[in-house]
Amino acid sequence: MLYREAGQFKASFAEDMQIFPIRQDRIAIGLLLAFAFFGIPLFASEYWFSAILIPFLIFALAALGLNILTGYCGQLSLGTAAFMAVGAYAAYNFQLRVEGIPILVSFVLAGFTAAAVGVLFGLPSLRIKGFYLAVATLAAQFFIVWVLTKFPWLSNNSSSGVISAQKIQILGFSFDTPVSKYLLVLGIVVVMALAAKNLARSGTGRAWMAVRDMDVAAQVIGIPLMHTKLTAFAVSSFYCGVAGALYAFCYLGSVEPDGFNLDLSFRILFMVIIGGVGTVLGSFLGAAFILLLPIFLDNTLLPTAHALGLPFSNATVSHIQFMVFGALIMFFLIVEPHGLARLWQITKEKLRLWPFPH
Amino acid sequence: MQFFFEALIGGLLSGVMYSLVALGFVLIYKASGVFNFAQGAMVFFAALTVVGFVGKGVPLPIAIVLAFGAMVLLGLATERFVLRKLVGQPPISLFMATIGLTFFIEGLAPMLWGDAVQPIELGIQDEPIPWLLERFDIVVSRFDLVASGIAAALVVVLAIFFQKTRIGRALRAVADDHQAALSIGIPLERIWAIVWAVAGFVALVAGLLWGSRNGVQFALTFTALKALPVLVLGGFDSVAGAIVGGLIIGASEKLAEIYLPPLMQAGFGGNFGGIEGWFPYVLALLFLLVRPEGLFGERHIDRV
Amino acid sequence: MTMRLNELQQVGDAVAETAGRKIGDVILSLEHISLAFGGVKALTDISFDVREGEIRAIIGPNGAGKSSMLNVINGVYHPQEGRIVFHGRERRAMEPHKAARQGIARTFQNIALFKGMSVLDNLMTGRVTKMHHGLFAHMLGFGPGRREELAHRQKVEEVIDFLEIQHIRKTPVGRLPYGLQKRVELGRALAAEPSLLLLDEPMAGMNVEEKEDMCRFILDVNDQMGTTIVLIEHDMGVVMDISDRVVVLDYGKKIGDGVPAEVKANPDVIKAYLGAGH
Amino acid sequence: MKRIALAVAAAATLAVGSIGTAHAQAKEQFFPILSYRVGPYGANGQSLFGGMIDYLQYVNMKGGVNGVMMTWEECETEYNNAKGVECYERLKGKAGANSAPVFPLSTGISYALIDKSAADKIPLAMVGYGRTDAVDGSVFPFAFTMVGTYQMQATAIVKYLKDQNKGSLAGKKIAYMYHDSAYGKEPIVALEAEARVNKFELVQIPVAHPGNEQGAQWLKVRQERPDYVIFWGWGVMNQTALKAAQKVGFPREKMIGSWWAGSEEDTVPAGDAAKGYMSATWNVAGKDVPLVADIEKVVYGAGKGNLSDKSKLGSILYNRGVSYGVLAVEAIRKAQEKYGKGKTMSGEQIAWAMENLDLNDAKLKALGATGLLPPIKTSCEDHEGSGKIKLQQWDGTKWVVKTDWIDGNRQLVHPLFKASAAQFAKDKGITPRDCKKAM
Amino acid sequence: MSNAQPAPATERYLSVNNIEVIYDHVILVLKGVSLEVPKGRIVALLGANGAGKSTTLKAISNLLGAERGDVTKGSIEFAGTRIDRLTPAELVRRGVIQVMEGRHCFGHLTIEENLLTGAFTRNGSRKQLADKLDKVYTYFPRLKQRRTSQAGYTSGGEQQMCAIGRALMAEPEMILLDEPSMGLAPQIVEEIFEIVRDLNQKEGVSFLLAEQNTMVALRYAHFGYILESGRVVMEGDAETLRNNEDVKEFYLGLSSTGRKSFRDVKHYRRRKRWL
Repeated sequence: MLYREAGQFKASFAEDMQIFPIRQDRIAIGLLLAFAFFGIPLFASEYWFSAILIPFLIFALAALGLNILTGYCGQLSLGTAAFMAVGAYAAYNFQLRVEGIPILVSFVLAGFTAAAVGVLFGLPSLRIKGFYLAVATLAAQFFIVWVLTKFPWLSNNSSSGVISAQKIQILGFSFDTPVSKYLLVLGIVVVMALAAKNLARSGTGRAWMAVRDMDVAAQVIGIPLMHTKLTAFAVSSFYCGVAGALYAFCYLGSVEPDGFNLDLSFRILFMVIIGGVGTVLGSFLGAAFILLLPIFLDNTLLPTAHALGLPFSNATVSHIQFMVFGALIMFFLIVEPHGLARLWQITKEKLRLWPFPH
Repeated sequence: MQFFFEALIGGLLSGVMYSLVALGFVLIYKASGVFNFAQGAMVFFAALTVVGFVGKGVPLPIAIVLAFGAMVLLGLATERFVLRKLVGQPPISLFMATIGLTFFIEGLAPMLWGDAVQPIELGIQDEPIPWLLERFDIVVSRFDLVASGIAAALVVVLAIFFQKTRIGRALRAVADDHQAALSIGIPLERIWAIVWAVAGFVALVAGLLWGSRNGVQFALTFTALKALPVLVLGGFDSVAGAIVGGLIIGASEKLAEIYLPPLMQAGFGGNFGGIEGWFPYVLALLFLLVRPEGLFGERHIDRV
Repeated sequence: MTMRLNELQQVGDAVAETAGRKIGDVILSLEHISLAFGGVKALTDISFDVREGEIRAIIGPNGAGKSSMLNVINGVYHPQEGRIVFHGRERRAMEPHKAARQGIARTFQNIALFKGMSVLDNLMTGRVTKMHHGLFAHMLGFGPGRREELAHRQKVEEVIDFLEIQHIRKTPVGRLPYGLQKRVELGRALAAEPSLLLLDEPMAGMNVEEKEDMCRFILDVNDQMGTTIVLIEHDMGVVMDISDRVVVLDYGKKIGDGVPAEVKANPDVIKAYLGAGH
Repeated sequence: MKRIALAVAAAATLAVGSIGTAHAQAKEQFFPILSYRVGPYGANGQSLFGGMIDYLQYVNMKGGVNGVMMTWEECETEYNNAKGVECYERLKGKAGANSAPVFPLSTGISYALIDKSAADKIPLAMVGYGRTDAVDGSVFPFAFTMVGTYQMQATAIVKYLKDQNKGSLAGKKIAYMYHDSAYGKEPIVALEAEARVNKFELVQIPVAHPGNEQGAQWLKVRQERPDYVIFWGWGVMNQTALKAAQKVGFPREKMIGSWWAGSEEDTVPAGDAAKGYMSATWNVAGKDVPLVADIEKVVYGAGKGNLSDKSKLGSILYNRGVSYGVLAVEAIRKAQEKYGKGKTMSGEQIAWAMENLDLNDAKLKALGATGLLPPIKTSCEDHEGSGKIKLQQWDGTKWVVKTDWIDGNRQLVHPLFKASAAQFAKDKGITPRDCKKAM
Repeated sequence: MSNAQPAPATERYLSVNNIEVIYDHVILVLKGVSLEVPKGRIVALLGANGAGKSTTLKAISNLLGAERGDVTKGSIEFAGTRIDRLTPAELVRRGVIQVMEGRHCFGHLTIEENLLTGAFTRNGSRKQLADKLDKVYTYFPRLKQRRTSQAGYTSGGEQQMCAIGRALMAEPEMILLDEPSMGLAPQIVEEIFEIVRDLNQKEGVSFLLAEQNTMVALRYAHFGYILESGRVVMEGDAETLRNNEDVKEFYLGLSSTGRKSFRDVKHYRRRKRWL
């Protein structure tokens, strides 16, 4: 009964085209944001900030970036981690080499750097489609990481190629505690998520989706293919780049090129697929799921095994964790190939129809 | 010049090893349109099962047969519990499911057989053929030659299977259109079970050869990464492409690794080796720009 | 057989009627167009023109090159020979999106809607050539980008009203029945306010009732907005009733051109396409 | 119904709440163990962590450290930096202020934990890996690059080669083949310096991760025909290199691996190809180390062993794991000597002990650990404390130690650390401690 | 004009009893459809797009699974046994085969290979297979000309023939034919329907035919059902349907004065009586 649209009439197109047209959604989002900004800092532990919330937000941002490319524009990419690496190393170098540059400016410039690299590697998409493109994006994945390893200038000649992120200061305030880092990341992610949502429901987003759904038809109604695809690559890489910068500055603190490996790209792709292709919400749900699932398994499997008296060694538990993770991924794809966001949507639809089944 | 040929031959021969893994991908893609990322994990699983049985005192040939049985079981289970339920889903969902499968196998295999890095002795010496070494001062490994022979034989058999047999035709039909294949009474389940069994067999062969070279261990799953550019170059659905692509990638990456870094060093200074990780991919990418469906891939038939 | 004759009679009447409508000068002319795919000839030396405000039908058997012809007109295919003059401007090869900007819109034989989007969004994409704000304006969610969006929404709503699809505005097009999808696709083309509308079998797979609706829409577009229409259609009833002039293609060659009655009596056309029954 | 089950599963996952509170009670010392038992290096992890945990178990069965019992919890990192950080944060919560040293056993994870561990005052033990400039304790009070750094190891190998060639390497050609990552790149700077000093030619041959294909690299070796190959591999790269060396006919006796490229896991799978191969190490293999023999008797005798595959007992990596345990436990013992016997030590107290550790031959002998570790004496200026290696050779079935301790080139290497640490301090705005006052 | 003799519905052959189909657990598409196909007859299933014709056929041939559809109520019988739970392969073996809407030929296979795949469920000798091919080629001489072309490069008409020929290779007793006329030129449509009639008369194959083109369908079918929004709204033999006023107006486009021009259609029209 709570989730009813009935009685909410739209008197103008502007009202109909709000970012969250249903009143209940607006209230829920407002409450959620208030809770995230003011509630969580009150009682979450350091572990929650450093090991769960911050990486969750950063991964969600990266997943959002990939979702723009894959979900909205239909270009499958396996090189997300590399674009994150570009962002991380760019932010580091801007901080290092430009005297007195504000950190937020560095982040934005890092995003732009990643966007430029993204456009470069997006060029093949004009001719290649589908899995061929996906494999081609692996070229970006391996090549970028290699470049970061091979040009010592990029890591300020550190013998190991590892960079240590500089301190974060904005207007004299140091972001060095987990809470402050969390709030910084949260702020950036919220702004960027809103921007993504706006993009998705504007002409740009429609052009992306048109190209995704049927590129010939898109061209025929006047959407320039090259411009649209490259914009998607640019925006997507921008998001990934900022995520990479945050990954280095607010999460790990120091990163090496090898850390941005294919594995990370896959994890982010998982987030997009499990969360829901082509939805902003899905990126968040997916990130939460893929990040928390292993932790959850970690925390439950061993105690469960002990409780049941199973003679499992630690190694066996780790193996089982791998298996369960893989199996759950398959399970989710089978039960809801459109991801968690769709599940949520179906739930909402059921709520709307409740108590009738159809 | 002699060195160039040595590098070329070495490259071609290691290319064959890539082809072997790529072949497994092609089989499954061709027959079910599934881009099976788990092929690398299957190579690992197959090889580990062989050494597992050998470790339990089973003679090698029997262990190989048992491992083949295990691969068939794995294929059947995959079909039964995963693919069958994903009929008609977009390719990306199937692709992701195979990544899930990869994780599953990566956990399952060592749980069954342990994590130890183990050798397989196939009884083929991985040493230079003395005659060539003395006569031309060229190093060619006997092992590599045998491996290429096996790969070539596999390809011939598979090509005949696909083109000439009733099942082969049905496999290609399924690859084209699941729904239509279903509608004319081709049982998808059986076809897929067969394909996965065959792919399992190819994985087993690849696993034995790679395993006897590098030791049977988790890293066998990385062989998949070597196979991907081969696939792109050769075309996802071409058995011949897997072979030719493998040869091209193998040869060019070896030559590039030897001849490119000095050039780059001259340009930028520093040390630029270790380009093998990306070179095949960039090569494949550049190639694609010229021919988007790969060397032998079937052109997508598209009517507006 | 009697019914068929009767039919012919009526068609003749229909042609006569069109005389009263405003048909202007030639706006599109195709001259000696030849198109081949890897050696296979799809179109051979085809010339015809389209006059402003008319409904021009292209008919012919399957594989005759009708769709290729439309694809040449709006730039999807680039002919190897010949020239295209549209509104006095000559071109041979052109990107489809540029053709769209010149005022050519089109629908497809196998519905080419954007399946993942709602009806409204599909129609809004039709406005793309008229919208000017970019990425950064869109990101904001307020300001000029938003205002532009609202203005265009107004236009799109007019199309929605015209096609009577208000009730499905927010429905994802993938969920719509075929007939409605066809209508939405027409709507997307109309939203672009084209001067030349290319329709590729707009009535394929429809029953009579739906065909009647579709004819009404096409005629209204033609009458009220003065849009020139090039139409591929198999239903001879429809073609004979609503088109002003007909081009007949067979195996990539033009075998007939003229008003419907003429074409229908053309022995080549009967042999290649219509069959003795018609 | 499936959907509901799914929703519940998702909700449950999202609601991971079982993150415990401080764990340390009196008389217990908690070890956060960031282990990896799956993935490409899982086989190595099994032996390493098996050895370390077996030793902790052994200490407990012998009555603990002055009655304080060792407790531990493992968290699987999969050798993945992000997961490593999560594990650290999680186990840190369980350890509270009284954490035993953390051994991340991965260079990448070590780097990610440097800042965090300093902020948390938890000693970070990077024994034989990790951030090498943490040798300078004035900048890195909580990070301990103990026993040896890659640079010291590399120079020690050069020293060995020099001894083999009657004291001069002039005119020789040495190839350095390495895993193209932080791990493989660290020694380059030291080797380049050595090449200048000793007038040998250094050829660098990087191998792209994971290194399961080295045809080109070994052809290059064949082309360059170096006198020696110094080899810095890890995981599958090692076996592949041995096989590839055989294929091009490079003598294995002239191939010297790092201590991460010299275990049974590397040589056994390579079969005959490994025979004659040399590598650096700081611990011997085998069960004839008294301590290892005793662990087998006491721990495995009681059925409390950690290894699932007992044949690994006494392997190089297992024994190395035991040496980790010895280092950690001795640090705790030392801390108790200063801050109170029979008490649980805080991270800070243990860090002090690690900085003032003095494990001489006599002490090692008393522990039964002769051969497991070189003598170590750490200080604020020198968190390394040793920098010595032995060289061992694979005889086809086992590792045989060939040399006594060989010292790295401290005069050459340590100033490099100093400079690098100073740069780090500058970047991070850290004021280095004054080591004179550190005691 | 009327070539089909109205045949008395004697033997119940295929019968669909009150089935309900739900897609995606939410969308109700068929709301209780019942129909029968007597042996040796051509039965047309008529109706607008989205009325549920395809869904009905797929429910019978059990191809709904891939589209996340489910038969939630009712039963389907063929030759006296329930077939609702049989796999498509099993159904084909029993003689029921569907030719899907939009042809669905295997684009990368040649025409001949396409036909051969049709015989998958029939284990026969090489000779038998060759004979069957010959038979298909006698019905579809065009296919013989194009036997070595990749199906993806053939015309729509040829593809439709290929799809029907492919089904014939499975030696069916009953073919579920979905929209055979879609997107085809009038001449080709006639050609295909002629073949359908031939097959029906010479080979005794029964057809259940979903078709938009009511005019053609009622010319060739013996019996017809009209489906609207997931319900059967009318049924009867072809003659009866052809003469029904509503069918005439809404499905055949005929008014009382004969054929009306598409130009004269108005936006408003009278309501159908059956609604």
